[in-house]
Amino acid sequence: MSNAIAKAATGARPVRIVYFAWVRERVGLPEETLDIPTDLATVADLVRWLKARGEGYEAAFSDEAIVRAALDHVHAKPQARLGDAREIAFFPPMTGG
Amino acid sequence: MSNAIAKAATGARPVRIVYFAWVRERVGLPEETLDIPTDLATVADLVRWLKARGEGYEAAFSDEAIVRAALDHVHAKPQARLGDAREIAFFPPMTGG
Amino acid sequence: MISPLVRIQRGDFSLQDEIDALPAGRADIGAVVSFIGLCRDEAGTLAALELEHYPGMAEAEIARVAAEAVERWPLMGLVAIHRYGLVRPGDQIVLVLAASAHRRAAFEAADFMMDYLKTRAPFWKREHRADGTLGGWVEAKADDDDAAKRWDLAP
Amino acid sequence: MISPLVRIQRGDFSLQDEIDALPAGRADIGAVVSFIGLCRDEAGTLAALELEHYPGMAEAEIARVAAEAVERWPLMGLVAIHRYGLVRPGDQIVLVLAASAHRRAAFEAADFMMDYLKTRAPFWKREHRADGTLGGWVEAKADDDDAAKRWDLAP
Repeated sequence: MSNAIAKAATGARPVRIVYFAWVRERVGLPEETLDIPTDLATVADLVRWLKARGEGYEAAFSDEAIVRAALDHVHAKPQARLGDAREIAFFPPMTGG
Repeated sequence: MSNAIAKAATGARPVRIVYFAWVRERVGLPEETLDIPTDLATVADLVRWLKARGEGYEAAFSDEAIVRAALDHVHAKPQARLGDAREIAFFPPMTGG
Repeated sequence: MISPLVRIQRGDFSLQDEIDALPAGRADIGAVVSFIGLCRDEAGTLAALELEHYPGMAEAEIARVAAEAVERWPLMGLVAIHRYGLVRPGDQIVLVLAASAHRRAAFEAADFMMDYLKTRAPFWKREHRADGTLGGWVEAKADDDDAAKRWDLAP
Repeated sequence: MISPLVRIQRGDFSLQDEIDALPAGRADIGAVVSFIGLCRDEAGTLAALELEHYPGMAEAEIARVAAEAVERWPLMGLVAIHRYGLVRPGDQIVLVLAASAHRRAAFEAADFMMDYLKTRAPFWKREHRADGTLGGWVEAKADDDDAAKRWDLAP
């Protein structure tokens, strides 16, 4: 696929990352657009990459099993593939209703 | 007990009997006060006694297992004792709600 | 424990009025579940349902079912209203409202109330047909008895 | 199949308005079950709850849950409204309304909607205390996850 070739060539792609509730507070911002390496395959890979970015991320994802993720507004498990997701969200377990 | 002695002496006591829905239609009246023999012990005994009173009663109680009873506003099974009940009701299975 | 509100009436009722009448200023109510039963006409042949009831026993029996619900679940409000007389397709027939701190108790109490209303409250429905004839008495459903039996198990 | 109505809004809602908006003139609705979730303050220390949400995903996720409910039960009406922003003790937070021919479907659909709203809709509650301080984020309850798991079984 030409798309895959283009990505492999650049090695990174821009993704909008949004944070909510105490994940947002710990990261220190509600959203950011980051160029993420195209070799990050899964949500868990992205979390590991984010944790290396600094203390706030480290604190937000200190218990990886607790933080939830969504790819383009759809819940995603840690092993879910990032695919072409353009908006990736991280947040605590939900407490609505 | 003096009450029991009094009943045994008279051999009958007045009871208000009320009928609803198709039981009422088959009996042909909504209520009546009858002197029932004091030796009728249970609801089933009373039903048998009523069935001997005529065709309407016979039709109303043709399937005894279907008709429900209440003693003084409380559901009662066929084997329930009539006791001192003053109002005895007979009706089809309920279809409210 | 709260006192349930039970009403047997010919006229219509308003769910909103009953919700508004729940104890105001109590901030411990977290969940309100309501059930409204309506007169249906699937076939388009029904003019009205006539609801016959047993005055006195209807109130007493629903009050007994409500007392049982208050015993089983931690309720902060419980309302049961049942109409009698003639109701047209689309009309309201029965209302149950249960309020509690949490949703599970409110859902279960309302569900329980309806199952027992169906099988124990002395009401009988008869059809009046659109062509002017008197239809038959609505038959009780075995489903309803089965539904009520669910609650005999300890919760 | 019906289209569920899903709304995410800052302002309050009215159960009566939503019931009145159900398809009128359809005489096949026999049962309407509603759930209202309210802001509780058991301890008397809460000034308000702040409801943060994920715009876009909140609507999408509730719509997915509603679509699943419409798939599972024969519904004639399904409404889900969830508020965000600041709500005070006693205020309404969430409404679910399910209409069907029979009560079992309406009860189960409303119950299912609430279990999934609780565990899947992207909303987070934080406490504002009566003494003016900011309280913590409300923690998710294992109870809620367990409740949602009930529905994985075929009905």
